[in-house]
Amino acid sequence: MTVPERQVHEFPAVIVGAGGAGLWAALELAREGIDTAVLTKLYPTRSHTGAAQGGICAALGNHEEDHWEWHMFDTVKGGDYLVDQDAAEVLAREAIETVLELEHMGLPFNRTPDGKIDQRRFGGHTRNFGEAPVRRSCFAADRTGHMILQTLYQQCIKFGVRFFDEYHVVDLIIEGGETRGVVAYRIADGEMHVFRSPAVLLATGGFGRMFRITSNAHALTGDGPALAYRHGIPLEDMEFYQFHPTGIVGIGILLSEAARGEGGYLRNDAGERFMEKYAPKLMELGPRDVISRAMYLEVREGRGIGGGDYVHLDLTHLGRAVIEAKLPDITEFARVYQGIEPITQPVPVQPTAHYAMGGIPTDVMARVVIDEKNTALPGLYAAGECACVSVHGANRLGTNSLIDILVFGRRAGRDMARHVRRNGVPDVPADVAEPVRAELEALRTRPVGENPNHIRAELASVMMDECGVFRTGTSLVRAYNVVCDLKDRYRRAQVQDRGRVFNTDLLEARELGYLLDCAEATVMSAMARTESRGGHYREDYPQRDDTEWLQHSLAYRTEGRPEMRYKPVSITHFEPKPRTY
Amino acid sequence: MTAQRSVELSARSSARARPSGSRRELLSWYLMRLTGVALFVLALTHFSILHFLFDPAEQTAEFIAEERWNRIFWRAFDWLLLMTVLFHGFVGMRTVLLDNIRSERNRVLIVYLLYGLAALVFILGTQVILTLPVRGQGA
Amino acid sequence: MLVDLRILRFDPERDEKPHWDTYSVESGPMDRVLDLLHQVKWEEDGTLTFRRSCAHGVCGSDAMLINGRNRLACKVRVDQLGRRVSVAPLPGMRVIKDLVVDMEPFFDQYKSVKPFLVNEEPEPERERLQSPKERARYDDTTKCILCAACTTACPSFWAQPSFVGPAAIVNAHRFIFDSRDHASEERLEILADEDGVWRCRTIFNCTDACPRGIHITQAILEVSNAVVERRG
Amino acid sequence: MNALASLRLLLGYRGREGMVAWAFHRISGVGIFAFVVLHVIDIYLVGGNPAAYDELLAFYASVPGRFLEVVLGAALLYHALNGLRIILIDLWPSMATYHRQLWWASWIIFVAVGVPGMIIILRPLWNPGPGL
Ligand SMILES: Cc1cc2nc3c(=O)[nH]c(=O)nc-3n(C[C@H](O)[C@H](O)[C@H](O)COP(=O)(O)OP(=O)(O)OC[C@H]3O[C@@H](n4cnc5c(N)ncnc54)[C@H](O)[C@@H]3O)c2cc1C
Ligand code: HEM
Ligand code: SF4
Ligand code: F3S
Ligand code: FES
Repeated sequence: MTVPERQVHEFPAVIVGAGGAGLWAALELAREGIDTAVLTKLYPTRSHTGAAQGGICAALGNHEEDHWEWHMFDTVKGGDYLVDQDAAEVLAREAIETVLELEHMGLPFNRTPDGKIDQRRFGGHTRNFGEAPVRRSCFAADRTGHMILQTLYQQCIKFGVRFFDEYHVVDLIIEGGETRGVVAYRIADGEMHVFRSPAVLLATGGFGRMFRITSNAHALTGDGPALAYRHGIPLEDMEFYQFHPTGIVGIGILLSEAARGEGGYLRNDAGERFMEKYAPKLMELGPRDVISRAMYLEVREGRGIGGGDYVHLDLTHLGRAVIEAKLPDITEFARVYQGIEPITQPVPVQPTAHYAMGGIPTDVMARVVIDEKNTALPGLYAAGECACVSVHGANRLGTNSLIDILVFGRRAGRDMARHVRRNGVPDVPADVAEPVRAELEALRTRPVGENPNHIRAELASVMMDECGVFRTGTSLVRAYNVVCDLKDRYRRAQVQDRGRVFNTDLLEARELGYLLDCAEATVMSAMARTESRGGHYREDYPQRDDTEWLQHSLAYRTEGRPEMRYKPVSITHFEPKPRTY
Repeated sequence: MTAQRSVELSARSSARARPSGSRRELLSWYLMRLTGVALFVLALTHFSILHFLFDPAEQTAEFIAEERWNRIFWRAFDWLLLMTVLFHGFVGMRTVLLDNIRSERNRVLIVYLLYGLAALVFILGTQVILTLPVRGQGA
Repeated sequence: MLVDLRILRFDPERDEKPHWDTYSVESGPMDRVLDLLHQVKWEEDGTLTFRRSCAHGVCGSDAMLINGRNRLACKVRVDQLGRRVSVAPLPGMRVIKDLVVDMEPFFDQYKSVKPFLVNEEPEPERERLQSPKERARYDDTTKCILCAACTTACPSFWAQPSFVGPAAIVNAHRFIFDSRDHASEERLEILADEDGVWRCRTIFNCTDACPRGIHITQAILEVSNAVVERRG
Repeated sequence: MNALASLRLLLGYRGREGMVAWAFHRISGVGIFAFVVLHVIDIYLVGGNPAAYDELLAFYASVPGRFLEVVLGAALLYHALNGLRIILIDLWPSMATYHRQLWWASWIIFVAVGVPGMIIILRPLWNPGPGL
């Protein structure tokens, strides 16, 4: 069966995902006059970039002395030296022009009294290579991500980017070692659409939904990484997943680090600022992996609030004025979702699954690379949270993701422009959509089977409990067995909705398949890495081990267990040192 | 396989038709407010006089001719009220009708009917105010 | 607490017209309407269809008519509604399926007001300067998440869907009062249309519905006044 | 969709003060409008047919007539006060924040002025004068 002609489109460039990364890439291309299609399963303004609160960092030095080298150092150290330093250098240098360009596009940053972009403190960002906190995070109240997403979408409208909203990309077309386009499923009517294109950017965001408690949107199901994985592309550094310290208890909604950047305290049951013990210099502004672990340890030793599994985020000393001016949104979250008044009451918080350091491996031009030797796959790009450049190494610093998605989204757009000038729209076989159509059709019409939602719930639980902030060899083996079992059960799952129009039941089941793939790679990579580094903490191997493990992992999909390979870390400026704060 | 450039599904052209009738809508919005303020004085005074100062039971045709309209001031007052109320009332009704009629043809038709009615009321009202002979001691 | 959840259902492949289905669902103390919808979809009836993503009121996917008012399903707690909860799609929009409506006309209206910064002057080396006061002037209207709760709560929009609607005006306001922007004239020209600001009848349903607490009516009137001043 | 459908939406939506204020405003506006048209015609009779006018007047002075006058007066008073509220907000948009308070304030004035007014108009009911 072939897709009808009117459902075949050709574009010099196709972008999958309309978050910060996808939109900036689209903008680069559109400004070059290249007809660009952006496919997104949500309306662009629904992308999770809009949920980012705290800020975006760049060493502008608007308040105090700052240099990109300091930013680069913090990034490398924050990532526990697993960061590729060539990439971190690009990030820290280009951050400055990127933020200024955002301002030129109209982003309404908060301002200093003399009219410059306002900046605030954020965890792990320091002056002079670790001396003291520095004001590096540029922000627009506590909706910086919202403003970035809106501003980029607005500019895309201005420059005539073509949006295909609510098109769910379900397959990549990679033939003869080169990229030829994507296959998408139009949610409104269930029709398949083929997009032929020599250059495809994956910018599908994260996959926090594989954990039970997460700050991530329901839509963040790792579609891009899983599709790449299924086409033989490895997933890099999947064992490094970040747990953010301050999630709303039980549901994981994020209370931004900006709350601590503005001076909030973390307290245990005895009312102590327990970070004194774990990061005496930076206290609450230490990096996230350190704080999340400290919180778990406090809880484990019985100092959680009322003996429970959470601690308090205390803002009461900041005063109403600061809270209302600088943290309006997150205080509202506490009111709506917890019934707590943060101006007068401490807010119960617990770590929440937040950010994937790992993902689709790319080089600094955002080209997808497929092996230890960094061989690029022509025409395929990845940027944003789904990609791994890697600027975050083993642990990302707050505000470094927004700048990552923009710097590398921008680079992806520029390199794609170069690529499409040299390559025409490729041919694709007439029945290219057939395999995925058949898969979806089988899922949609399977007569009896298990409820996929139960599988998702079990996956989220096992990942949270066995592959979370703390891991051990045995917990990971348990997790691996469960994931394998769930994958098996998934093959027999049945969706209830048999319709073609807006069948979200079908798509959620499809997305569960992506989550299972990401989970498999995550658990396998975590099992293999017998050390502790950044967000990956093995209780059975609590030390960092640079002689053995100063390398990136690559998980390849096989019929059975994923195959693990490793590639070296790029070290240009800063030799690995013990990491203390 | 031949392919066609992306079709009707892609982003539609977003601009609406050229803005139209802006001046008229602005004026009617503005004048609705002005006449509203004027009516607050005129209409409420009028109502108070006729219902609080006098009682309807007293207001025979003779009374109107002899007492109420025996001064030019009150005739002018009522004529002014008539003009404001006509403007305000008819523009207001036009708003109500335009809000609720979607078909372009009916819209034009009904608004013209409304204008016709306005003209009629204007003529009747003006005529009676102007032509009713002044009796008693006029001013 | 056990809640009676009534949902206005419509499946174009099966139904002639919309009908109400009632589900009895157990609601936890802090549960939101979105949690109940998920419970029904995941445990009882997979065909129930609605949009959602962020689940905490920042993406604008799940605006719907809940107990007679437009709100975000992820932002209204069940205990604030009582034991009877009714959910229907946004009023005045074409329904695609169940709670999913056609958003295209809404986004077309949004795009019609030039919702982007226009400033053709050469870009400075560093940021353009803007005082905190100038920045505060348009702060409120930058919060919009394009959820459409306002526009679809507006009786003037129900009466005439050609009305550009409060959401589009909010987004025009955001640029009209930005000291860096140079296209206010054009935007005011567009909004001086009979389908522009003049269709607002100061009803305030928009302001009451806005999940971001934007002072929408005020913003609309500020734009109206700007149009009046410009025409003098 | 037509006017009827939008009316159904209006009745189904649980609008708050602003929507109720507007609905009353519109209803009262249309009501007063209808009366004004009638009123101009009846005044016209003063010149054209005084006898017919007096007959109509007798109805205005009757009990049902007086009730209708109270309704008219209420409509006018409400419309006038709420109209002022709208104009106030139009001129000073920042007053929009207080639109509810303004509405309730207008109701206070409505009652303060309207109740005595009603008593005056209905007074002949318990104190029958020459008109009844
Ligand atoms: C609550 C929260 C707060 C945060 N705060 C900060 C912060 O203060 N500072 C910071 O630096 N970082 C922050 N982060 C991290 C940062 O926001 C994200 O990592 C970043 O926004 C990811 O952007 P993205 O462009 O990669 O993807 P997203 O913005 O997630 O966009 C993904 C896009 O891909 C599309 N998509 C996905 N799958 C498909 C498919 N199969 N077919 C078609 N389209 C698809 C989606 O529709 C969407 O448009 C925060 C994250 C969260 C969750
Ligand atoms: C007494 C003082 C009055 C004031 C202050 C006043 C004020 C207003 C205002 C401000 C509006 C515009 C409402 C809007 O656009 O949302 C309006 C509408 C209207 N007025 Fe008046 N008005 C008064 C008297 C009258 C009278 C006497 C009539 C009858 C002829 C009348 C009929 C109408 C009508 C029909 C509308 C349109 C209703 C609508 O758009 O919903 N008004 N009035
Ligand atoms: S103004 Fe408020 S209600 Fe309207 S679309 Fe924006 S966020 Fe939603
Ligand atoms: S509800 Fe509608 S009429 Fe105006 S105040 Fe809001 S846009
Ligand atoms: S799901 Fe994002 S606003 Fe409700």
